[in-house]
Amino acid sequence: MTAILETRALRKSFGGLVVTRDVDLTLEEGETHALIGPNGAGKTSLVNLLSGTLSPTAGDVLLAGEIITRLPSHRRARRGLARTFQISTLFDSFTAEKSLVLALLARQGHCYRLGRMAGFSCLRDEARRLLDLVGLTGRNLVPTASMSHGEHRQLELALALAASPKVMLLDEPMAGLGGEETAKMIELLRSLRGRYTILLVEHDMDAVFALADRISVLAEGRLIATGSPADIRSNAGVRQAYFGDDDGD
Amino acid sequence: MTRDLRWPAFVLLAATAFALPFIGDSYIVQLATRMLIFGMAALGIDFFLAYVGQLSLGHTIFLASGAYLTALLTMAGLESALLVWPIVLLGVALLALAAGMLALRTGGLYFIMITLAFTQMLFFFLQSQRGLGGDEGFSVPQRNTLPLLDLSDPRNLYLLVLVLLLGVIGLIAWIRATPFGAAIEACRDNAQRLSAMGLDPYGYRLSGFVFSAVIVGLAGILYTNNTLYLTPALSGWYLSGELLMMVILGGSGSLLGPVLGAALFVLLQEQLSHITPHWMAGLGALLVARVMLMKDGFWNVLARRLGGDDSHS
Amino acid sequence: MKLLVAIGLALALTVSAQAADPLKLGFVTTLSGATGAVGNEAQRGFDIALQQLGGQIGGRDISVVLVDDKGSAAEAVEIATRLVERDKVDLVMGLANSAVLMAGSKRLLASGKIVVGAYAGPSPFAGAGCHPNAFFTNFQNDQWAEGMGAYLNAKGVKRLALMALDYQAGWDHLAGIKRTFKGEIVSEVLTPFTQLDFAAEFAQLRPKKPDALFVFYVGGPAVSFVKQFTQAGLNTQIPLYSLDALTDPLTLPALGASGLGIVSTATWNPELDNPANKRFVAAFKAKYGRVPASYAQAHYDAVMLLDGAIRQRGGDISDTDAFRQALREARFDSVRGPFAFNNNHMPIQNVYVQQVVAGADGKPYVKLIGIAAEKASDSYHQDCPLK
Amino acid sequence: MTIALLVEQLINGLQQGLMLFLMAAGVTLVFGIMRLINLAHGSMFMLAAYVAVAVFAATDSYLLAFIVALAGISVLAMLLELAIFRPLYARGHLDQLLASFGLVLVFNEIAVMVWGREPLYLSIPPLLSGQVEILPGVPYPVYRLAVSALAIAAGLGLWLILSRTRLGMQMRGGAERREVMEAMGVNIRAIATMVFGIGACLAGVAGLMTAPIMPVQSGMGDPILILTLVVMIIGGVGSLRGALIAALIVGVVDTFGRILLPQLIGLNAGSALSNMVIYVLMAVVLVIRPTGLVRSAT
Repeated sequence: MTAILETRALRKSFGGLVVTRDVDLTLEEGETHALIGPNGAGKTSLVNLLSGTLSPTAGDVLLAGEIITRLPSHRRARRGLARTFQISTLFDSFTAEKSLVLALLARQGHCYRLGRMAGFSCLRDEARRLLDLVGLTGRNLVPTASMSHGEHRQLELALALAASPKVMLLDEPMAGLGGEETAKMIELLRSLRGRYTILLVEHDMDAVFALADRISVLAEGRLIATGSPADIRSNAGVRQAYFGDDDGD
Repeated sequence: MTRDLRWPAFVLLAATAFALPFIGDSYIVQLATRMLIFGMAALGIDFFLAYVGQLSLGHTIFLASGAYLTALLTMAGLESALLVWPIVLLGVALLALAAGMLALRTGGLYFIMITLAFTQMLFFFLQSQRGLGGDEGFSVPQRNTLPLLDLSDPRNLYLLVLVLLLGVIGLIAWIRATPFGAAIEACRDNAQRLSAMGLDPYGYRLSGFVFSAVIVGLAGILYTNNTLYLTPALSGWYLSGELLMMVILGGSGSLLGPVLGAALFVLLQEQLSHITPHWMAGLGALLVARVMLMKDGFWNVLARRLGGDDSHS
Repeated sequence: MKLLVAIGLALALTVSAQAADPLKLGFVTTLSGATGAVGNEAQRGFDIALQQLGGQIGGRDISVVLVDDKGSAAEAVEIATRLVERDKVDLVMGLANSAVLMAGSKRLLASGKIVVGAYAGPSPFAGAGCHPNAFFTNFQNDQWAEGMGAYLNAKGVKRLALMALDYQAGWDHLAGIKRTFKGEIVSEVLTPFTQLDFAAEFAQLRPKKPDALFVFYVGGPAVSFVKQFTQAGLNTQIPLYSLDALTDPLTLPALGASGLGIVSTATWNPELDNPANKRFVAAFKAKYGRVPASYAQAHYDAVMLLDGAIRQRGGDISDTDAFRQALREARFDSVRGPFAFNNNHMPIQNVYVQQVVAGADGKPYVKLIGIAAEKASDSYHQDCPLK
Repeated sequence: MTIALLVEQLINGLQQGLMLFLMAAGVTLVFGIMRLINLAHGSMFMLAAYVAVAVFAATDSYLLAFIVALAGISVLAMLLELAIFRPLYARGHLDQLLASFGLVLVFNEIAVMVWGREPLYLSIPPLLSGQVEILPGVPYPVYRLAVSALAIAAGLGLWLILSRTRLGMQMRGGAERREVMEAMGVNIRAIATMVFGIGACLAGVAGLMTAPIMPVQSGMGDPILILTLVVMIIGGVGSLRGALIAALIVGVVDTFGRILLPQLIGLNAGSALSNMVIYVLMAVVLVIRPTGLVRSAT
C-alpha cells in the first residue's frame, strides 16, 4: 500500500476564522476513505483544498508523492484528481452525452480541437458506457437542466469517472437523494470499491460504514481520528465530538 | 409537432439580401451595408455574451482599432485587401489578447467596467490625435482593392460584406459544434466543473474574447471601407450601448438575432429621425418595452414560433 | 411593405413631375443629439430668410429636403447618397458640423453638386483641399481667433493665458490666436468636453497673473467656465476674452450676470448698422422674441447668397460653371456688411469686437464696440490652387 | 507648486470627490441590496437640477426649489422602482443596463421637450456668493465651501440612517443576508423602494449643488454617471466605505492629473492622458484587486 494523496499540516483560515487546522490526511492507493464530521467541521473546505478550488494558508498537498499545493484545480485534475460537488455543478445547457464527451476529450487537458463534437463516435460510445455504469441508460440526449436531482448526482459521478482518475473526491454524493436512490448510489459506489481511490465525504452513516475501508473524523477543522470503521465506532473522542448528543444528522 | 420553418426563413432572408442590390437604389444598398456591418459587430459581441457568458462594453475598441488600422495602412499606401485585412485582423487579435488578459482577471460587473475603461482610454487617445483630425475625424482616400471585384462600386462592397457575414455566421455555427466551442460554452455554464475536468476556464474565456474581438475587428475593416470617414466616436461607450441594443432587440444566443436586431435598429433610427428630432425618446422607450414586455429578442421569439423550442437557428 | 409602396409612388411622382419642378434644396443640419440647439437656431435663420423671400429663392419655387445629421459623421455618407440619389436635390446647404461636412461632402462633390457650407469652414477645405464646387459662407474656422489676436495686440496685451476645449475646434482657435498675437503666451490649458469643473485650472492660473485670458468654450462647458470664473473672483483680476460662441444669445441667458464684461470677436453682431441686418434682426425678434444667434444669421446669409446667385442666373442653375461663377461674385447684401469670396471660396469679411454689457432692462446683451480686422482673409487661401 | 497652491488643489480634489460620493452612494446601495445596476441614476441628478430651476423661476425661493426638487426626485425614483426596476431584479445585468439606458434616453429627450436644448441657469444664493481667504492669499469661493459642507452633511445623514435607525439596520441586513432578513419577516421589497428614494435624493442633492456652477441641460447626468460607476467599481461594488474612499481618491487623482500631466509630458500628450487618468486608475486597481478596493459583505 502506498500513499497516493496526502496533506501535510494543511491549514486554511479566512481572516480570524480557521476552517482547516493542521490536517495530516493520507489516502492509500485503492482504498475508499470516508471523511465524516458534524456540520461546519470543514469537510467541504478540505475537499476544496485538495482539489485546488481553495489554496491553503499553510501546509502542503501531495499527489503520488509530488507537491501540488500551488497548482490550480485544472492542473490537478489533469494529474488524475477528479471530484464531485456537494451541490451539483454541471453544464445545464448540455446533454448528458455532450458533457461526458467533453469530459473524455478533456483528459489531455485541452480542447482546442476543431473537428465536430458529434464526429467523435468512439467517445460517444464510451460516454454511453459511463452513463450505463452510473444508471443513466437511455438518458444520454436529455438536457442536463431538465434532469432530476437524483440524475444530476449520477451525472456528477459519471463526469468524475470520465477522467479515469487516480483519486476521486466525492463530496456528499448522496446529498438530497431519497431512500431508494441512496441505496442505488451505495450499490454503485460499492461496485467502484477497489478500482479507484476514493475520498468519500458523507453524512449518511449507513453509507459510510457500508463503503469505507477507513474513516477520518473532522471536527472544527481538526482531524481528530483516523481508523477502520470498527475503531471509529469505538473511539471515545469521536463519540464525544461527533456522536455526543446526536447520533449523526 | 409543426414543421421547422427556420431554415426556409433563413434561406428567404438570405435570398432577399442577395437580391437587394439589384432591386434597391444605392442609398438602400448603403443603408443595408451599414446594417450588415453593425450586424457583424453585434454578432461578435453576442458571441462573447451568449457563449462565453460575459457582458463587454469594450468591444468597440476592436471595431475602432480594426477601422483605424485599416485606414492607416491604406493611407500608408497598402491598398490590397488581401494584404491589409489579415494584418489588421492579426493586430486586433493581439490587442484583444492583451486587453483580455487584463480584463478577464475580473468578472461580472467589474469586467463590464474594466472594458468600459478600455474603450474610454482608446477614445481619448484617438481624440487627441491631431494628425487624424481629433474628434472631427478624417477622411480615408479610397477603399481597399481586391482582384476581380471592384469595391469602389457600393453594390460589390455590399455583396462582399454579405458573403463575409454569412461566412462569420457559418464559422460561429461550426465553432460551436467543435470541442473548442463546447468548452467555451461549458465554461459559461460552469467554470468550476470545467476546471475540475482539467480544462482551464481562463484560457477558454480568453480564446472566446479574442475570437469575438476578431469578428468585431472584421466589422471595423468593413466599416472603414464603407464610410471612408472615421471619428473617435467609433470607440465611444455610446456605440457599445447601441450595439448591445441591437443584440437584445433581435435576441441573444442565436446566429440571426443580432444581425436582424442591427437591421431593425438602423432602420428605426433612420425612420424615427425623419419623423421627429426626439427620436431618441422613441428608441429609449422601445428598449425599455423590449426588456419589460418580452422575455427575448424578436427573432428568437419568432424562431421559436417557426420551429421547436431551440432558439439556436 | 406599405412603406415601400409609398416610397415607390413618391419616386414615380417625382419623375413624372420633373418638368415643372421647384428647385430642390437639401438642407442638412443637426436637429438632435448634444448639439441639436445649433440646428434649431440654424433652421430659424433659414425660415426667416425664406419667409422674407416669399418662399422662393432667386425667384424660383423651392422644395426643401430637411435632413437631421444627428451631429454624427457616421451617417453623413449615407445622408449624402440619399440626397443625391433618392431625393435628387439640385444643391445642398447647411452642414454646420465640421465632421459631418467633411464626411459627407466628398460624396456630394463627387456627384457634381454645389455644396454651400453655411457655418463651419474647416482648414482642410481652405488650403490645398479647396474645391471649385464647395462654398463656405460663414467663416474660415480660425478667423474669429485670428481677429482676436490682432485686437489684443492693439489693446497692448503682453502676457496672455489660453484655455480651450480639447478638440479640433479648440486647437484651431488656439492656433489662430497664436498666429496673430505677438506677445507672450504664459500658459496654455486644454480641457475635455466632459470636464465641467475648473477649480483646479483656476488655482493654477491665478498666480501666473496674466494681462488677459483668452478662452474657447461652447455650450455646456462655456456656461460652467464663465460661472466658475466669476465665482472664483477672477473676473475682477483677469480680463476675459473669447469668441462669439461663448456670448451668443443661446448661451448668454445661462451665464446670467456672470457674463458681464466678456469681450469676444465675431463676424457679425445684431447691432450692425446696415439695412439688411436691421430687416433680419427685426423679423427674427418679431417671430422669436429675442435677437438671433450667429447660427441663424449664417444660414440667413447663406440663403440670401443663393438667392442672389440664382436670381443672377435667371433661376436656371443647370449650367454649373455659370452658376458657380455667380456664387463666386456673391452679389447679395450680407447682414454682416462687406462680404466677398476669396479664391478658396471662404469669406473675406470684417471681424468685429463686442462686449457683454447690461442693457437698459438690466439684462446682459452683446454690444458692438469696434472692428478687430477689416476685410480679413483667412491664412490658408494662398495654398488653394483655385484662382 | 507652492504649499498654498498644493493645499488649494487638494481641497478642490476632495470637494470633487465628495460630490462623486453622493452620486456613488445611491448606485452602490441599490446594487448592494438589490443586485441591480441602474444607469438612470444620472437622470435623477439631471431632473433634480431642472425641477429646482423651474421651481425657483416660479417662486423665487431657494428653499422651496430645494424641497420640491428633492421630494419630487425621491418620489419619481420610488415610482420607477415599483414600475420598472422591480421586475428586473431577477434578470441579468444586461437587461438591467439596457432598460435603464433606455430610461436615460427617454429622460434626456423629455428634458429637451419640456425645457428646450439651450442650457438653463440657476444663480447662486446671494448669501453664498463671493470668496473667503482659506489661506493667506488664496481666496476660495464661499459657494464651494458650502457645497462641501452640505455634501458632508448629506453623507453623515446617510450614515446616521444606516447605523442608527431600524430601516438602516434592515437595509444593511438586506445587503448581507437577504434570505435571513426575509425569514425574519422584513419586507425587503419595501426596503428596496426606500433605498431607491434615498439614493435618488442623494443624487438630487448633488444635482442641486451643481446647478449654480454648471449648465442645467439635457444629458448633464451622463458624464457624471460614468464617473459614478468608476467610483463604485474602484471602491468595490456594494460598499459605501469603499465608495467614499474611491470617490476621494478619484477626485484628488483627477485634479492633480489635470494640472500636473500637461506640465510633465507636454500640453498635448498631457491633456490627452489626463482625460484618461481615472480610467487608467480603475483598470490598474482592477488588475491588482479584481473586486475593487474594499470587499463588500457579500
